Amino acid sequence: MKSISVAALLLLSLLAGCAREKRSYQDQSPYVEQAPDKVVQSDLHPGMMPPPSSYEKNVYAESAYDVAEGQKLFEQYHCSGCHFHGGGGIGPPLMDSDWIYGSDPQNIRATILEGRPNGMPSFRGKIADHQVWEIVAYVRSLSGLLPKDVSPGRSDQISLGTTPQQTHPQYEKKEQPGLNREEKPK
Amino acid sequence: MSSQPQREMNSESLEPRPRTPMSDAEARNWLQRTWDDGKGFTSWFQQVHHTVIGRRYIITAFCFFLLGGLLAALMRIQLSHPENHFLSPDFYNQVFTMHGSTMMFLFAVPVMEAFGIYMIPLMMGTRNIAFPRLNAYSWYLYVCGGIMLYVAFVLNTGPDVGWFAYPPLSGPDFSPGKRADFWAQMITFTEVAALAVAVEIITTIFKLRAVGMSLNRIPLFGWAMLIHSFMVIFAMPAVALDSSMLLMDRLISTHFFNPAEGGDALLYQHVFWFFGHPEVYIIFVPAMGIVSEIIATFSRRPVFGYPALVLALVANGFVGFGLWVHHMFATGLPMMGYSFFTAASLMIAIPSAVQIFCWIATLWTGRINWKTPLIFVIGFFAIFVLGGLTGVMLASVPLDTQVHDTYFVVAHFHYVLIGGALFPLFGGIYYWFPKITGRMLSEKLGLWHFWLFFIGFNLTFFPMHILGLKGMPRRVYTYLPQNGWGTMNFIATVGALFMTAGVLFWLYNIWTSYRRGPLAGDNPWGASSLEWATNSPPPIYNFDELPTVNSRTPLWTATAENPVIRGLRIDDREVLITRVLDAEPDHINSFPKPSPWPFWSAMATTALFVGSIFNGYALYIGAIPLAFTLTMWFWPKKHEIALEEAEGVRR
Amino acid sequence: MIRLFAFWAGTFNDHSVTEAMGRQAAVIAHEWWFFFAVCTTVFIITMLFLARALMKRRTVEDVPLATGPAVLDPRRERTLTIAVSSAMGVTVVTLFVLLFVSISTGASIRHFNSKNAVTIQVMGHQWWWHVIYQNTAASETLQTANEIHIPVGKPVVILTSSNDVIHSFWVPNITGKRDLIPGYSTALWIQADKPGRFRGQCAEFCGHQHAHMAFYIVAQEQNDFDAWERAQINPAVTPAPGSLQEKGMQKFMAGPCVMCHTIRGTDAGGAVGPDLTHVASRSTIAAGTLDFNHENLLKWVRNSQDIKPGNKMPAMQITDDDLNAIVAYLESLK
Amino acid sequence: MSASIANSQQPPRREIDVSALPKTVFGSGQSILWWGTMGMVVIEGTFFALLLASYFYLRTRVTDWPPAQTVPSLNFGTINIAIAVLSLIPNYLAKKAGSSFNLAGCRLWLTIMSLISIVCLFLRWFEFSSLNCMWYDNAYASVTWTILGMHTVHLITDGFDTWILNIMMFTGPIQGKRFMDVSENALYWNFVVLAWIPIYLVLYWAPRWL
Repeated sequence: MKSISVAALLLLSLLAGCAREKRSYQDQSPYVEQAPDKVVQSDLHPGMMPPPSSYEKNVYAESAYDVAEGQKLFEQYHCSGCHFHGGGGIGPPLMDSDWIYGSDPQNIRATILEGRPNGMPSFRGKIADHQVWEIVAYVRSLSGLLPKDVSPGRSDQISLGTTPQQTHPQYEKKEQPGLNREEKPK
Repeated sequence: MSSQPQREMNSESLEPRPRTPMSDAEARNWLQRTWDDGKGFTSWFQQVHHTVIGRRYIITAFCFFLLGGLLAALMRIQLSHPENHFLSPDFYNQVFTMHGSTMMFLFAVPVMEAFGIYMIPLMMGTRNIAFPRLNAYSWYLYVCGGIMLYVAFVLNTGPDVGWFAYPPLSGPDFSPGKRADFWAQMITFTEVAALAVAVEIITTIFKLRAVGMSLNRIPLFGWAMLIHSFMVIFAMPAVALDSSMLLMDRLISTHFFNPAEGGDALLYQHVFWFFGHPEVYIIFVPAMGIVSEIIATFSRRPVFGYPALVLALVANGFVGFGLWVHHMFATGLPMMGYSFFTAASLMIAIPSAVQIFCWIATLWTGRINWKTPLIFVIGFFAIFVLGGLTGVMLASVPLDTQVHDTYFVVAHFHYVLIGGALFPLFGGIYYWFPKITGRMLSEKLGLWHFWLFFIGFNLTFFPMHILGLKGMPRRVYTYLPQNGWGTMNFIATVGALFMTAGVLFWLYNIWTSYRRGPLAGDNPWGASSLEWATNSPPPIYNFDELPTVNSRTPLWTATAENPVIRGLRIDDREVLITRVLDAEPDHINSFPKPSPWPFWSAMATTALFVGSIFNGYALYIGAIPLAFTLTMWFWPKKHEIALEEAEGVRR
Repeated sequence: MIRLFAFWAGTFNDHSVTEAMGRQAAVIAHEWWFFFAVCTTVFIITMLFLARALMKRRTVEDVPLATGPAVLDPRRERTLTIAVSSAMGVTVVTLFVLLFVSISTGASIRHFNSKNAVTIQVMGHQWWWHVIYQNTAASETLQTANEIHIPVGKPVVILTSSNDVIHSFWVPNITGKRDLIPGYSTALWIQADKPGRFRGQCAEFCGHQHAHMAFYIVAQEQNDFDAWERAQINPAVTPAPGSLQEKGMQKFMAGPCVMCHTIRGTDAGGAVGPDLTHVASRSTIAAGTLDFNHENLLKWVRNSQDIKPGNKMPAMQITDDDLNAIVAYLESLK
Repeated sequence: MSASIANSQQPPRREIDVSALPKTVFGSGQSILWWGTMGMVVIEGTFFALLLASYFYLRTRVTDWPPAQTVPSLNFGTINIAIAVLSLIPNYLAKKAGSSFNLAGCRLWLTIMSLISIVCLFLRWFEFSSLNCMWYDNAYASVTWTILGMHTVHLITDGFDTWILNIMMFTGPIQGKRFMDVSENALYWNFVVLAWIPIYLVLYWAPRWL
């Protein structure tokens, strides 16, 4: 019986593994509409601009590799300049469950592509479409909207003394006596 | 609890200790009944005899050898010419990682232990290995670990970070997904299995030797397995710790290897090579034991310099732990320490040289019996000496900074590991196959096997020395035409073809000889050690009568004066325990009967290990079935109780 | 000696351990040939002894196995003991000689440094080399990639570091390798004794494109080096208005290129990929993978993933016109 | 048939009669169980030694130790190790009761040892909180948690073992080999306590001294 359950566990987890382990770097995705002059920031609404149909369900959110790429792009494209590592600063925090412009992948994508009032610039034409989706997936992983096995683990940098990015139960840090998160250098 | 027919029978049919006089046939019947592990599907999961488990171990290890070889062939095809697109870089990285991990963790170490499991109790003249159930458990774990790794590989989750898995590349930031987790967890599986076997072998050699086999009469393969096991015990915890730290970094966000939070990527390398260098000797020392056995048998004289050979093995064991940093010469650590490690790395050439010289001396004065096992050992000499000498080059820091992580090193360690371990192992197979199966392997096919493999090996790996000097780094999935590495690589690929053909001849030889080979008889080679003192294949109780020993070469010096052991029950699995130093009788131990619980425990362990890759809670939940199965494993058994009730507690 | 083994090399090999063009590599090459000679001798002697042992006499075909082993002759055993012991003595002495040579070689490399050396910072990235010539004045600091120019005959110190995974800096003709480990910075001294162009390659497995992470060291006479340095410090040329290059520049600045690459003197300031300010002065692109020429540039910019799968530059889907313009612009960045 | 196998037709050979040898032995290095236990002890001892070496290695990589954190508070750790060291006495008595086949003694001292293991585990719970860090804070915290966690695993396994053994002592069946188990179990607890001493010093005092 146990062997069956073990086999089932293996099978399930590893069938999921097929998507999880996909390295999609050979995907060639277009830069969304290479026409910066056409961009109008203000009158876009979430959902107004449907993504290409092939990305309806954001295949990149199923691959740990792509989410990790999203994480790196998040740093490399200086998203962390305003949002820090998800904790927020100049821009809103991304780790919590509050979403000003919606938490759907399409909403986040629209935010990245079109920008938002009060400082969020538009990246239309600057980021390859699949990279946008990778960043979307990573942003969603920050607040635990992705399954754990594709969400990135901690990264090799200062962790800001905050929680690991995984959604682990140990997040009751404040209950530990003598612990003060603010003591840590930012 | 499962019950077995013969177990019931034994507890019912308790009668006074069957003593002599009793006809040999009658005694054999009793022994057969007592030691029989049963047949059939359910019994298969309960068997505990060392020949049964040892055979499984050997077969499993060679299956992994073939898989690893297949991966090597894929790599050779990919590298046969520049800018080849046969494998994608992503797949190539998985392939070379799987090749290294398979050969190191799933083949080389287990196969040595496998021969130890099969041969050591026979050579020591006892009826089973110490802790036989642990032995069965270790095999299940080993198989589960290997299967897990290959299932992952097939599902595109094969590790792609190298068999050494250095962070940060293998860390959470640069190896997303579960690939590296499977690698690290495979380590845990094989470590637990290897450690269990090491404890069994040490105990068997120390406590289960035939009467008269004092320490200075242990066959050299016994010494080799003893040193091997001690090295396993001190080295394997290091890699278990290292892979655990890596897993924790990846899964629960610890910072062992994150320099930004006080961790250190070099810590991993230190701990890894503290295991990794002894690992080479863990693989190579048992092979030295095999070489000693074969040389003695086929030059028809005792090995020259037994004490020197034993001391050389011990020295290998000690010095092997003192040179791990020579894998890190390129990291830029302080020079002072480097000199120490250079000296230590050169020093380890001394015990190896002692062994080579003693063997040559043995051959020099022996009467040579040209048979395939010896021919493989001769091949071993040529290849291993060359590999050892390039090892001396690598010990030098300046040279190492040039050739480290190039194909020169690839050539070096294949010369050392294939030459130093695989050739003796093939020799050992030709040597012991008659003992294990009762049939001789074909000498003619053996020669084909040898020459194809020997020529193919040198064609494959000798050019790699030159490739390394010409600047070809390791672990590249391809190279540019203008680099000028094409010719040598093509030759290497052709060589790999020869090696493949050699292996096919070997497999064919095993296939036909197993079915139709000439019968071997007890001692076809006229060898001297105790495994040849019983039938081929050995009965399930190993020896009709426990042998006694009066020299280092017991079968060559046995006389009618040799005493006989009397008084062990033959209706219970009684084993004589002897003293560590002089192997005089000390006490008696009732060895366990077949049990399904090692299997279930291994399943529970597997569930726990695999589960913990995906969810930390698996550690807590998985502990429950594990604790349950282990408790059942050790729970007192009816027949033991019945026996003790019959004869009382013997103090 | 080197000429003796010239058949190994044929023509000059720009990435070979044995064809030393640098001070350090020369010392190591000497040591190599010494070790090579000693080890070859040892190998041959051992094999001769082995052959002699095997061919000495007869087989046992005529002596049945059952008659048991040879009886040992104590005198002969004593002789063997003496022979093996002397062989061991020779071995130990040889090893001491090798140890001495090794340590003295190490010492001569280690003691090689200088106060007024050229200092070059080399940072490993997945999968290219970031090269920085530090200067106290920020405007005089120059950055380039995958090509390191050094003056001939002058000590140069390479300060290594890595921002992602472990790489290893290795130019066989110049010196031995040095790992680039995150969290560590080390100094590696080199000196080229002859002018030339020497290939280096990452020697520590670093992921998908470990195979395509090469670079070149270009050793130049001091004058040439100074000229090169001056040219490199300048910001990028501005293309003439209305030219194809200018169109390319606009495309570059408006498109995704600008996210990752720096071109000094323009708005492009990304730090993910190599600095392109003087990309046209370099001889290769894609970390030593392709020669710098028009066809290769077209291929690379259009879809770098075909050439170097997994590298960080995404595939582009742009019109041929835009592509030509961008490539023309890049080619103008001398 | 080869030479060492006796043939009953031949004249009688010298016999070694082993039928009177004991089956239950307690000497150091005597029983195979002892060797098995010692094998485990050495393996785990190596593991701990390497873990502690890693601790000191990581220490050399940063300037402040513990980095930006308060030192672990001493209370629970000190109480716990005091209990552990004192438990060596009942442990010794349990071993003695085992090797003299004293069933009542085994029951008494094993019960006491079982309870002690519960107390130690209970205190260990508080020890974790008195570390003043979480494992994901930094490398110091990671290694500290891992060392204490590894040792806790040993506490749990040995405690579990003691409980099972104790239950068997009460429920029976009583076998000679159970008394050997008592002896080996005591040996293992000695190791758990002995390993604990350097761990205690490193975890609680090294941050104060280094």
